[in-house]
Parts: sequence; structure tokens; C-alpha cells
Amino acid sequence: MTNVLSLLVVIPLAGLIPLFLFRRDERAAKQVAITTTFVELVVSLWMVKQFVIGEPGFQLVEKLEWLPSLGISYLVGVDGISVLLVPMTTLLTFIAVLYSSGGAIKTRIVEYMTAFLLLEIGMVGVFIALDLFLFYIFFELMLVPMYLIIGIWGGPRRIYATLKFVIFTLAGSLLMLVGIVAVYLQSADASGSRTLSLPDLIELRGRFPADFQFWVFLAFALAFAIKMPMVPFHTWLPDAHVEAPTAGSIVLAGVLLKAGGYGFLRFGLPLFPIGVQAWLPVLIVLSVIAILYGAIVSAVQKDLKKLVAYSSVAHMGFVTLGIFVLNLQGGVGAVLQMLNHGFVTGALFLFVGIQYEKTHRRMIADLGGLANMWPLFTTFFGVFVLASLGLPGLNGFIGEFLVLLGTFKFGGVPLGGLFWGPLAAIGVILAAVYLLWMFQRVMYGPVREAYRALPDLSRLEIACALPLLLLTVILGVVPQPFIAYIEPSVDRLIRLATDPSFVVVAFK
Amino acid sequence: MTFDFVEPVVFALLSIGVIAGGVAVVMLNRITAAALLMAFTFLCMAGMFVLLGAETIAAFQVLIYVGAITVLILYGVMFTKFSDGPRALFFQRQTPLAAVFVAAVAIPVAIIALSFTSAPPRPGGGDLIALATSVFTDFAFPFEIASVLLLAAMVGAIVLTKRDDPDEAALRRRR
Amino acid sequence: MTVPLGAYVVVSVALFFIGCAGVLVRRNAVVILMCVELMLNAANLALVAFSRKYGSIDERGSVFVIFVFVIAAAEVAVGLGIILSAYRNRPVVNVDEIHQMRG
Amino acid sequence: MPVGPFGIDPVIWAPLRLVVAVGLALFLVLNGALLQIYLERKIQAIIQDRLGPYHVGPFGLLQTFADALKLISKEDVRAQATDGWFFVAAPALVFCPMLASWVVLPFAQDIVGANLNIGLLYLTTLGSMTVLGIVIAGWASNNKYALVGGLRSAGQLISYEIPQILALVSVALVVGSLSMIDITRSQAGPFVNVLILPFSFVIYFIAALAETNRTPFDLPEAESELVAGWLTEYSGMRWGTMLALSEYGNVTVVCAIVTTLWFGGWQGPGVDAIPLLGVLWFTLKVYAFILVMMWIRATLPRLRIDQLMSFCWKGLIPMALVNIVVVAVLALAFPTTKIPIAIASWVLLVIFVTGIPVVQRRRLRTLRARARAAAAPAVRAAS
Amino acid sequence: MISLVWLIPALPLTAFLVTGLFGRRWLGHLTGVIASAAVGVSALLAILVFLEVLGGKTPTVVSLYRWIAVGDFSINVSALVDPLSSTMLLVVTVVSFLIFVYANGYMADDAGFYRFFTWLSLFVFAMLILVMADNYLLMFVGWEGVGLCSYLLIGFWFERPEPYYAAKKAFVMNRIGDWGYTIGIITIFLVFGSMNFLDVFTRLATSSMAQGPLTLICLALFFGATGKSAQLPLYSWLPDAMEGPTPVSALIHAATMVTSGVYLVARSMPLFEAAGPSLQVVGIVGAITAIFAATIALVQFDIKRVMAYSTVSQLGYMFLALGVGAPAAAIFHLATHAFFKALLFLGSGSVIHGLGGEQDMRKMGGLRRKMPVTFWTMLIAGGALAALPPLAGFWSKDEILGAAFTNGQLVLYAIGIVTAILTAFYVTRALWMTFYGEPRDHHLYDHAHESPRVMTLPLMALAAGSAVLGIVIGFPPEGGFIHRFLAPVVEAAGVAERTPELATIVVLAFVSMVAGLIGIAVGVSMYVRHRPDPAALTRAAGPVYRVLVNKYYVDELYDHRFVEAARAFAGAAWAFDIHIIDGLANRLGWALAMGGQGLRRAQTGIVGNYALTIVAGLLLILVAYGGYAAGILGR
Repeated sequence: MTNVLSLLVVIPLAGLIPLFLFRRDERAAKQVAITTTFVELVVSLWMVKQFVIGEPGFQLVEKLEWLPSLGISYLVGVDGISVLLVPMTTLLTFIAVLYSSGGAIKTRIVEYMTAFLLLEIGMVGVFIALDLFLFYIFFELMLVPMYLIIGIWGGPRRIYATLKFVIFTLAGSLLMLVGIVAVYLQSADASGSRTLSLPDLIELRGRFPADFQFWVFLAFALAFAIKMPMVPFHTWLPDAHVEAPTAGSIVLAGVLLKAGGYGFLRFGLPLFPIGVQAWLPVLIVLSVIAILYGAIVSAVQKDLKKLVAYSSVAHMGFVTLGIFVLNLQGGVGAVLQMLNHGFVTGALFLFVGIQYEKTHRRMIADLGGLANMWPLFTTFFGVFVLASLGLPGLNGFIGEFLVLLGTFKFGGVPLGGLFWGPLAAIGVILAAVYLLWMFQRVMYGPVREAYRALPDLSRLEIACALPLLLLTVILGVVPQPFIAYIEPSVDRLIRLATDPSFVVVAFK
Repeated sequence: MTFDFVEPVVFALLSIGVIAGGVAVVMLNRITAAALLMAFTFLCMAGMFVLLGAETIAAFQVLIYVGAITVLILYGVMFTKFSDGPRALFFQRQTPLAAVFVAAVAIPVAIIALSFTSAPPRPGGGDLIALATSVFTDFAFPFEIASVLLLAAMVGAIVLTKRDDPDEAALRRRR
Repeated sequence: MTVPLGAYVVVSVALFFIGCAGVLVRRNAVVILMCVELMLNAANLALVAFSRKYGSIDERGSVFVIFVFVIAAAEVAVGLGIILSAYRNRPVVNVDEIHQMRG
Repeated sequence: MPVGPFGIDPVIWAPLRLVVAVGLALFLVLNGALLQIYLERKIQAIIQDRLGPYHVGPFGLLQTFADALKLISKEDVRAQATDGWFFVAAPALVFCPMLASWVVLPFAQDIVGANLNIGLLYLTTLGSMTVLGIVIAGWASNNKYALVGGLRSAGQLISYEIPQILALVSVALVVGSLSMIDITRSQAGPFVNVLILPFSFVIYFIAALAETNRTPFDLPEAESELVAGWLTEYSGMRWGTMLALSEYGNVTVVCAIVTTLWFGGWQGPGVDAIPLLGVLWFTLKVYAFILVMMWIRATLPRLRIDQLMSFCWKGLIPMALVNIVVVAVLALAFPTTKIPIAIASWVLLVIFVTGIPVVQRRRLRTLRARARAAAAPAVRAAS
Repeated sequence: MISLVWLIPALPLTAFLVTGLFGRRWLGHLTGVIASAAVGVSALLAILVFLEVLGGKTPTVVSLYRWIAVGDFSINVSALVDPLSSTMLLVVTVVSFLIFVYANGYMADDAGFYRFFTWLSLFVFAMLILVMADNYLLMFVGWEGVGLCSYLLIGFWFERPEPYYAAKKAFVMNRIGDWGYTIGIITIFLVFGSMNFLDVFTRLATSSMAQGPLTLICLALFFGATGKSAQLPLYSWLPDAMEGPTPVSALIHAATMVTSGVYLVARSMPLFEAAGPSLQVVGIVGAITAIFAATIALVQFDIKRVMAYSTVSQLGYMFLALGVGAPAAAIFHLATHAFFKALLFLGSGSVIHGLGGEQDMRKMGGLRRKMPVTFWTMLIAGGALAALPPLAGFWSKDEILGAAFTNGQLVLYAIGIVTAILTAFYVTRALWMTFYGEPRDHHLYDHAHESPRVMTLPLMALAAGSAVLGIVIGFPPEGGFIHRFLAPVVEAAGVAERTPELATIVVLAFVSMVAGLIGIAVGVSMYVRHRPDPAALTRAAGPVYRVLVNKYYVDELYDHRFVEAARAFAGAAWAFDIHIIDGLANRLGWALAMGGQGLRRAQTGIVGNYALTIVAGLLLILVAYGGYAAGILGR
């Protein structure tokens, strides 16, 4: 069974059919959506099982001529990086749908679930697409349902937020489209035949002159930087998160942001080594700024969701930093950090959402003393907060530590790793500061009468949170199995990025 | 004896008809008259097609323009209580500008047109077969597209003119 | 055949610009529609004439005439539909008075 | 010297043929009109168990001549408010296309105005032009009945053109030509088209009834509702031309088309021997159909306008489309034999004929239900 | 046996899981028993391990599994069992066990009973990881783990604000230290290409390293240590940490966690030896902290705070010892201090418990009749703290001072002596105010009662420890068992302590003893004879006193100046974010909208105009075409 990847794309589509048939019946719609996403999750795990560890190249590749005249093909495959990101996506989507089915969403449930299934297609597609054009399509496909999810089921200022989100992202991705076209035109070989398939382009990248790489990489980088988001393109994120419904925030933070980092790894590094070298200083400085800046700003947030949002700006800063120090530890750390951030921040948003569902307050000042009433909630939430501030033994630490290690190792560029490393490390302290501050003000203190009667976590909510909790601990205690997947591919990417003359045969 | 004089004469008559009809359409204030004269123009045009040996086109011309479009327009005329503004419709603001532009475009084009002096070849046994062949072979796809377009137009027209439910009408009135 | 191609083209040009002038100066929506029809017809004439001259084997030009017919029919149908609904909205057909779409 | 038809030199025959054809056409139309009016009244009278005209001439044969004379001698009345020369032009606009359509109708072997290779198209074209005249008439005679009548008939004609043309096309598909002559020739022998395409024939005939404003589709001049519809303001010879000539002329044309397309035109016993016999056959067939039409008129009641439209758009047009698709597919599938087409067409015909009552009954049931629903509250209030 | 060393942390971990999962619903007060039992068993195991190591076992690495391996960076989860770690294991587990038992009584009627033991077991687990780890990264896990637990336990009573503010303060300050730690270990990896203790030290011994990186490493590590062990400048969280339950203060903030900094430095002694100046820094910081905290302890009235500051100052002693290159002495003092300071805390805990939560010494007095066991045990512990021979504290402290002296650090030595005097004084003061004199608050006094047996038994055990431990493992001075035992580890770098001749030893011992006695004498004279009268003295030394009472205003400095500044800065950053960055984005949109407004005028809505425009366009095209044809416009 080699076309499991296409299966991953098809399943949500197939799920849309019963959803359409049962569009009158909301309970049925919920069940359909849950089943579909669950099947998707199972299939993705099965895909992981088929993956051969230790092979740097793309696996489970499928190629279908799509627009041969334009050298565009339906080309999908996974390597050690995406093979982990895909299950993460499916898991988070499943959890998001599961949670939304619990009454968090009151209106237009069928449309909501439809949007989520479409979103899942887009997200999975982004991680498996190996054709630039295909990638672009999925990249945009992610945008639309999220636009709706925020814009329809969001908070009071949802329109503003969703417009901002869309405009920012669209601006970036259009630049990327320009870049893709440029790559396409540049990829003409002697016989004038052009292609957009990544493996071929990696082999052809010798044809990309320096200045070309400089500009095209900039185009791509802007798209991804906005998606990540890197400072200073991050301002859409807090608004979007604050207004988005809980499940939307989970997926937005958990998966959509990863698309940026993934794009850097998948397309930025291998295709434009020279461009990467050229922009390296900027990107690294921006990353470090993001780490510190995000942390500092989130320290003064009054709104829980905003706080978490800014914190994820900081965390994504670690990702970019790890990517662009261009060494093995940094790269692996970055990928791990993506996974961790997916699980942990997803979980944080989940819990903020649960909390909001119960208390209908999101301002930190209005909250407090929840710990007495909700021991379970406090435990879960606490674990995720700790993971998010990078407590060793939980997953957050592994990624951040590896990134720091890479940063220290990283030489050259303005002041070298021994300057940027400690700076980035300060971010970890700050994380402790603002997260604990938030935690204690929300959880500790005397019980508020208003909240005394509120129930602790329901079964459904536990079911949503438990997998994330387990992953958080497992990733922290035994990360090696995961690293085994990631390392070879990252190694290859790093070599591709650092040595423009290095050529690989893409498929194994 | 030769009948060669026939054709130029016919052509002359037809072109007079066409142009006169056109001018009338533009000038006349009575829209029904305009419509009728438009039909007349179309008929003359059909005649020209026949002269060019394109009977099929001519037939379609009559069928569609005279039989359908003119009637439709008459419908329009009859449904709308037409009051064509002030009598002297030629003295609206942009008329002079329009005149200038039109003249500026028309004259050079006409000059260019006159440069085609050679006569078209004599038609051979009607254009039906050739037309049909090329429509259903090379132009099959545009033809389908055209049919889809027609369908869309039909639906659109129906939707546009359909008497909408009272509350919506009321809503519009409130606006 | 003794009538030169130019003659046909000139006629078509004339008709075209007559229609054009009509579109520009008339205010009655229906009349404007008619003028547009005239212009389309002029185009048809030119097409047929040229196809007769250059494409007499396969009536390439005439094929386009057929498409023009389609366009014309669709245009009239929709145009009248619009005029009628606009008229139902406000009883005027004077296009100068119908400028709700003014920016 | 070369021998053309009837052993006449073609050079002479060419103009002669035109003369003959047009002569015949005028004869058929003008006398036809008179004759048909007479027949109409007489047959209706018989069917309705009356005498009909019998004073003037033997069996009142000269009645219509008398009427014609009256019409001609009548004063030409034009109401004040009528719209200038439209009012005058309208009759011509109705009359000319009718007359023009005779050009392509073959009375007999070689007796035809012009053997256009797009004859059918030409006919439909002219048919469509009639509408213009009627609308103008309705408009010009500044009279609400007339206007409504005109609009009605315009709508009706435009609508019914569609099934009509589709039916014609099916014939063209089978025969493979648009020229009337070819079509007629293709039906040599007993197997006339009606055996192959009965369904398209039925469709065409029904549509033709509507096209010619005959009952049960004579709404535009429905006396009971619209006085005389778009004819209200007309009198004298204008009325004569318009109603008498054009109407009956159209009827004749339609019947001629039916004859030519489905019933082998001029062909009949002995035609090969004496070509002129074709004219006789042709005329006989034509009049047979005219009689059928009169019979229908005498028997069927008039439809309501919405019924008329819905019958066309929901009944005829879909069936015609189905028919044409079926015919086309079969014609492609079996290029050699026509038998499958025939079978399919008969089947369709049966379905259609049996289908109408079913549909009708369903419509009636729904209508009654609606009525009951409407009545119900009142009842409850009463009780 | 050593192969089973992982059982030692495994047991508390299981206890943590069991109590955490089932504690609230089902176990109830069983949680305490379970946890204590688990820790007790691991204490037994620790003893076995210790004995085995004692039996001359070479340092062994018990590897569990591969944790992280990326490229040339590879870390295992494995334990290093050598004298040092086994000693620590012993101390940690034994003291923990006693405190667990004690806590069973102390926390008996607290709502969060199960929570307490859950977290306490987790703490023990983390502490054991810290102690056992064979590489810096795994150690860091324990390091952070204990920090977390101290956070949780300080904030145990989180309904009141003070505890959780203290908790956050503790954690954040630890985090600041950890920053240094992180930098340190990563630099270690960069320099040595590994984080395993043994690899690092062998590489260090074999190859010659540049001075710079080593110094950086050591300073960074030491910075981390100051965070964890409450040295200057990161000490101020420890006193606040007293907001936690007393057993916590005893276990975490006296016996075990706070000493982990000492353990770290001792563990990486070879590095420090190699990087001379950093060792100097350690010594100086230690000494300053010692005297600094001691002076503050002089004037505190909250009994637990007194103990806290004394802890800080004792830790200072330990760092002093490390600084003068006497790690063995440091560990020795660590061990003894673990016992007597834990005892002091538990004692004061039992006092507080007896007085129903009262912590202010000014309200106590004359309690020795009410709670004799507590009194006697605390008296022993106090003696040990005041370094009275033959109690444990005497030997260890004497060794430290001796080492300072013999290594020529005379200044440090002097500071040590002074601190010793101060220590003796404030311990006397504390004990006196608590147990002697007339009861100052009769209401409290009447309700005072001796703690239950479950609490007093641990006290006695600890008292025994604090009494004899020193002489058992620390005699003779400079050559005691502990030295011989630890020597192979801490002197791996080959820098042997110079053992002076007996005369000096005796003299030094005498001096430190005298110091202690002086302190006690002053204390007694002041608080028994009122000569000089404390109150009078306070008035006399007005400003100095105020400075001391206000702890040198350090907290004010940190809490207000630093925190306020940071918050203001963050606020500014946020404003920047909203108004500049986001503002720019919105301005852009606004500008576009305005442009659209402007262009809107072009749309007159009049068809004629549009048509005219089209024709104009036609004209343009024509012109262009004409020009093109005429070749005016280039082709």
C-alpha cells in the first residue's frame, strides 16, 4: 500500500459527503466529523509505521502528472520531518473536532465541521506536498477555512481579526507565488523543459544564480516569516488567537504556524543555499528578537489568550533560530520544538478555552483561585505550562535545549553563537516569569465566589487533553525515537543548505 | 446578357438600408420605431450576408435578431414606460466629446478599411456545410461554452425579472 | 463578384460607429441596448466579409458570427432583465438617473 | 437541345419554374383562404349539427366571396390613437413572411420556387418573423386588449418555435439534408417519415397549432377574453389580409411543411409517370391536415395562458429534447438502418400520449388539495 | 546491588504517581504512609549502596537508556555511583525519610495532605536524579525538578498570596541561576565535546585547556549554584521560602535542595581547580554571603526566618570551603548541616505546631517546660550550629576554617571566625527567646503542647545524628573518614589539601571553639542578664539596626526597583507592539482605503461616461497601433 498519503488527503474529502448528507442533523454531523478525523489519525499513524527510519530521502512518494505542460504534478511524499508533523496535525485536528463537538460551538455546527475537514486537507497537504505548486495550493487551502472559522465562530472583534489574518498571510503567500513562478522560469534546462517538483529542483538548484537566490529566497522567507510568525510580522497572531474559537486557536497555533517553519526547512534551505547564507544574519537576529520580544510582551498581557499567543511568538523564534544556525543540533531542535509547540501550545489554548467556557472570563485580573475547585484542571494546565516554559523532563526542554546548543555551536554572523546563545537563553527565564505569573494569578489565591460552583474537567475534556499530556511527557523523557526519525533528513537538509554544490538524488 | 450590374445595385440598396436604419435607431425618439428600424437594419444586414454567399448566417441573423432580439426589445419597450429625457437628447454634456472621439476613431478605421480593394471570391454552393464542419470540429468546445453561456444568461434573466416575494420588495422599498 | 471587400468593411465600420455614437449619446437604456446590437451586427458583417475573403474553405469567420449571435442573445436577455428589475425598483429607464452604483 | 423537366429547355424552365411556383402559391393562399373559411364554417356547422352558410350560392359556396367583397369595399377605419404607420405596416409584416415561405415548398418534382439547401432553416426563419408583425400590431393599435393579445401571442409564438424547430431538426437528422426537395425524395415509396418519426411529427403538429394561433391555442385572439386580441382595432381589408390571408396562409404553410417533411410531399401513386400529379397529391395531403386542424378546433376547448406556457415549457420542449437526443444517438449508432429510430420514436410517442393524462390527474389532485387547504380554516371557523 | 541503584529514585517516583493519581479520591492519610515507606525503603537501599561503595568499589556508571543523541551530541540517562554521589544519596534519603515521618504528624490536619506527599515524593525523586546523574544535562533535570518542587511546595498554601509570591520568586531566581547553568554546560560541551562528568574530567586531565573557556564555564556553573543555593546575589528567595510548610523548609531549604549548588561545585571540583580565579570567586562569594546572612539573622524575630538566614550563611560556609579548595570539608559540613539544620527547622516547626501556627519569637518564651523533647533536641541542634564540641557542627566548621587558614586565605578565615561568633549569638538568642524566660503571651503559652510522637521521634533521630555524626565521620580533623572516602572524587585533579601538623589543627580547633563560646556568652549576657539590654542596644545602633531588620533593603531593591523597571520596560514593549508595529500595518490599510476613497470619484455610475471611456481607450489603442505601424513607437 504505497498511496497512503493520497488516502490522507482523500479521507477528509470523503468525510464531507456524509456531512453533506446529514446536514440537517447536527449530532450526526459531529459524529461524522469525529470519526473522519479519527480515521485520519489512525491512517497517519499507519503511515508513520510504513516509514523506514534512517532514510534521509522522501518516502511513500506518489507522482501523478497534473499539468504536464507546466511541469506541475501531483507529487507527494514524506521525509523524516513531515512524517512526524503529519500525525501531529491529524491528532490536533481530531482533538479540536472532539472538543468542539462538546458544546463549545453552538451555531452552524455542520458548516463548522466542514470547515475543519477542509482545513485538515490543507494542513496535511502542506506537509506532504513535494511540488511547489501543490504546496502553494494547500498553503492557501489552509487559509480559507481558518478565515471562516475565525470570522464566523469567533469572538466579538472576529471580523477585524480574521481580515487581518487573511491579509497578512495572503500578502506573504502571494510573494511566495511570485517566487514559485520565478523558480519555475529559472528551472528551464537546456531542452527548455521546466519543473516545479522539489526533488528535481533540488538537483537543478545549481542553475539558480546568486542574486536570483537572494531575491527569491526573500520572497519565500517573507511568506513563511509571516506564517510563523516572526517579529515584526507577528501582530496578526494575537488578534487572530484572541478572537478565534478554542478549536481554531488549537489548530492555528498547533499546525498553521508550523507551516512556516516547515516551509523554511523544506523549500528555503535546500533550494536557495546562497540566499540562505545571504539572509542568515537578519533571520537569526530576528529570531532572537522574537524570543526575547515575545516573552517580554507576553509578560504584560492582561488577556490569557493574548499571553499564550505572544508566548508562541517566542517559541517559534526558537524554531527559526534552530533552523538558521544551520547545524544538526539546531535543526533537530527546531523540528522537535515545532512538535512540542504544537502539542503544548495547542493544549494551552485548549485549556484556556475550557476555562473560558466555564467562567466566561479571559482577563487574568478577573480570574483566580481556580486551583481549589479544579485540581484536575490545575494539574493538566500546570504540566503544560511547565512544558511550555521548558522544564527538563518535559518536551519543551528538549527542543529548546538542542536549539540553544546549536546556537552556541553556530559560528560567524555578527557576533557568533556565544553572543546569541546566552541571549536566547534569557528567553527561557522570561518564559518562566510570565507563565508562572499567569499561572499563579489564574490558579492560586482565594476562591472567587462566582466560580465556586463550576465543575472540574469533564470526561470529554480529559479525553481531549490526555493524549497531549502523555505526548508531552513521553517526548520529554524518551525523545530519542522521534529524533531517530528526524535526524537523517535534517542532516541532509543542513548539508544541502551549507554546501551549494552538494547534490543528492532525491528519492533515496 | 450579364447580370453583373445587379449585385452592386443590390449592395448599394442594402447598405443604404443598413446605414439609414442605424442612423434612425440612434436619432429617433420613438423607441418602438427605433426597434422596428433596427429590425429593418438587421434584415438588410441579412441581405448583405446573402450577397456574401452566407445564407446560413443570413438565416440565423433573421431568426435571432429579427425573430428573437427585436421582439424581446419590443417587450422591454412595452414593459417600461419610456420617457427619453429632454427632447434635445443630443445636447447632453458628453455629446461633443463623444462626437470627437467617434470621428477620431472612425475615420482612420474607414480609411484602413478602404484599402481592401480586391473583391471576395465567388461563393461556392452555400456556407452551410463548411460552417457546420468547423463549428462541430475545431470549434466544438467554444460552441459548448457558448451554450453554457446561453443557459446562464437564461437563468440570470429569469432570476432578474422574477417577481420577488413581497417582504423582499418591501425591504427594497425601505432602502 | 464585383463589390470590393472594402465596401463591406466600410459599411460595417459605419454601422459600428453609428451604434457607438448611439451608445454614447442616448439615455434610454433600451435604446442603448439596441445600439449595442447594431455594433455587434457591424462586427458580424466584417467577420463574414473577411471570412469570405480569406477563409472561404472553412468558414472560420462565420463561426465567430455564430458566437456573436450567442453573445447578442444573452446580452439582450440579461440586459433587458436588468432594465426591467431596475425599472421595477425605480420607474426610470434613463441611464443617467440610474447611478446607484456611483462610487 | 437538352431536355429539362416536363421536356422543357432548362433555360426557359428556370424563370418559368419561378412563375409557376409563385402562381401556385398565390392560388393556394388566396383561394385557399376563401375556401378554408368556407370549409371551416361548414365543417364546424356539421360537427355542431348546424347548417352553416347555405344562402349564397350552392351550399353557400359563394359566402366567403361575398365576405371578401364586403371586406374590400369596406371603409378603411383607423382609430385616432393608433400608432401611425406601424398600424399600417403590421399586416404586411405578418403577411410577407407567410408568402415568402412558399418559395421553398415543393409542389411537385421540380415545381419549387428555389431549392435552397437550407430550406428548413429558411422556413423557421420566416416563421419567426411573423411574431414581429403581431407584436407591432398589438402595440400600434393602442388598445389594452390588443396589446395584451400581441404580447401573449409573441410569448406563445416564441415559446412554441422551440419545439417546432427541434422537431424539424430531428427530421433533418434522419434525412441528412435541409433542402425540402431532398427530404421529399428521401421518402420515396411507402416508408414516409411519419412512420420513422411519429413523435416529432406529433410535437411539430401541436406546436404548429400554437404557431398559427389555432384552437386550442388561439389565445391571442380569444374573443371571450380579449375581444379579438391583437386584431381588435383592425377592420376592412387590413383585417382581411391579416386574419384571413395570413392566418389561413400560415395554416396552409404549416400543413405543407408537415406534408413535405413527414408525408412524402408530392409523392404518391403515378407521380413518376406524370410529374404534375405531384401537385394534386401535395394539395390533397395539405388539405387533409387542414381538415384535421378544423376538426380539432371544433372539438377542443381553449387553454388558459399559464396552461399554454407550462404545456410548452414543461411538456413539449423537454419531450422534444429527449426525442432529438434519442434520434441523434440512434442515428449515429445505426447509420445504415432507420428501424431503431422508428421503434424509439413510437415508444416515445406512446409514453407521451399515455403520460399526459397521468400528469393531468396529478395536477388536478394537487390543485384540489390546495383548494381544500385554503377552505379548511373557514370550515373550522364555521364549526 | 549498585546495578539496582535506579530503584532508589524509582520508589519515590512510584510513590509520586500512586499518591498523585489515587491520593485525592481513595488513599486519604494512607498517602503519607505510602510515601514515607517508599522513601524509607530507598533510604535502606541507599545505605546498601553506600556500604558497597565503602567496600572500595570503583566509580561505576549504571546506564538506563539513551536520552538524546543528535550528531556528535549524545546523552544517556545513567547514574554515576561514586563516593560523592553515594554520600549524597545517603544524606538525602535518610533525612528525607525522617522528615516524611515528621510530616505525617505535622500535616495531619491539612486539606492538601495527599498533595503534600505527592509533591514531596516528586521532590525526593528529582533530588535523587540530581545527585545520581552522571552528566550535567541529566543533573540539570534533577536541578530543575527540585526547583519545580520547591516552587510547588513553597506555594503549597496558595490561597494566601504570600506563599505563591514567594514560590514564584524562588522559581524565577532559580531560573536566573539556571541561565548560568545552561550556558555553563553548553560551553562544557563545546569545549570537551561531552557532558559526562568522567569524560570531561579525563579530557581535562589529559589535554591542556585554555584558561578562558574554563573560567567562563566555572563562573557560569557557579552562577547557577548561587541561584540554587541562595548565595549572593540570588539569595533573597530563601527567607521568603519559609512561607512553605515547615517540613518543606527543613527538607528542601535546609537539608537537600539548597545544598545541591554545593554538590555541583564539589562535583565539578576538577574544573574549578583548573580555572583558578573562579575558585577564588567562589570562596569570596561564600564568605560574604556567610557573614551577610549571619548579620541579618541577628535581628530577625520570625523563628523560621532566623533559621533561613542561618541556612544561607551556613551555605556560605560550604562555598567558602569549596573556595579554599576543601571540597571534602564542604561535603562534610553539608552532611552535618543537613542533620542539625533539618532538626532546627523541624524543632521550630514543632514549636509552631504546638503554638498553633505562631512564628514570632517575641510571643514565645518558657516553652521548655511545655515541650521538653523539642527543647532538648533543638538545644543539641543549636549547639551543633554554634559549633560546640563535640557536636557535629564543630568538626565540620572547624575543618572549613582550618582549610581556609592553611590555604592562606586569611581574610576568608577571619570572616569565617566572625561569622562563627555571630552564628553562636543568634542561635543562643533564638533558643533563649523561645524556650527560656517568662512566657510573653500567656494565651499562647496555655494552649502550647508537645507535638505527637510521630513528630518527636524524627527529632530525636536527627538529634542523635547531629550529635555524633561529626565525630563519627569527621575525626580526626583534616584526616577523618570522610576525607579518605571522598578524596578519590573531589581531588581527581590531583590538588591534594595540605594536611598541616597537629599543633595548628589543635590551635585552630581551639580558636573556633572559643569563637562559638564568645557568641553564646554574649547572647546569654544580653538575654538573661539584659546586660547590655537588647532594647537599649537597638536604640543605640539605630540606623545599623534598621538596615539589618530590613535585610539591607535588598528585597526592596529587587522587588521594587528591578521588577518595576522590568514591568515598565515590558509595558513599553507592548505599547511599541500595538502602536508602532501593528499601527504601521493598520496605517497601511487605512492609507489604501483612503486611496480607494479618492479613486471612487472616478466611478460616476453613469453608463455613458463609462462607454465614452471605452471609446477613448479604443482611440488610444488606435493611436498606439498607428504609431507602431508608422514605426514611431519602437517595436
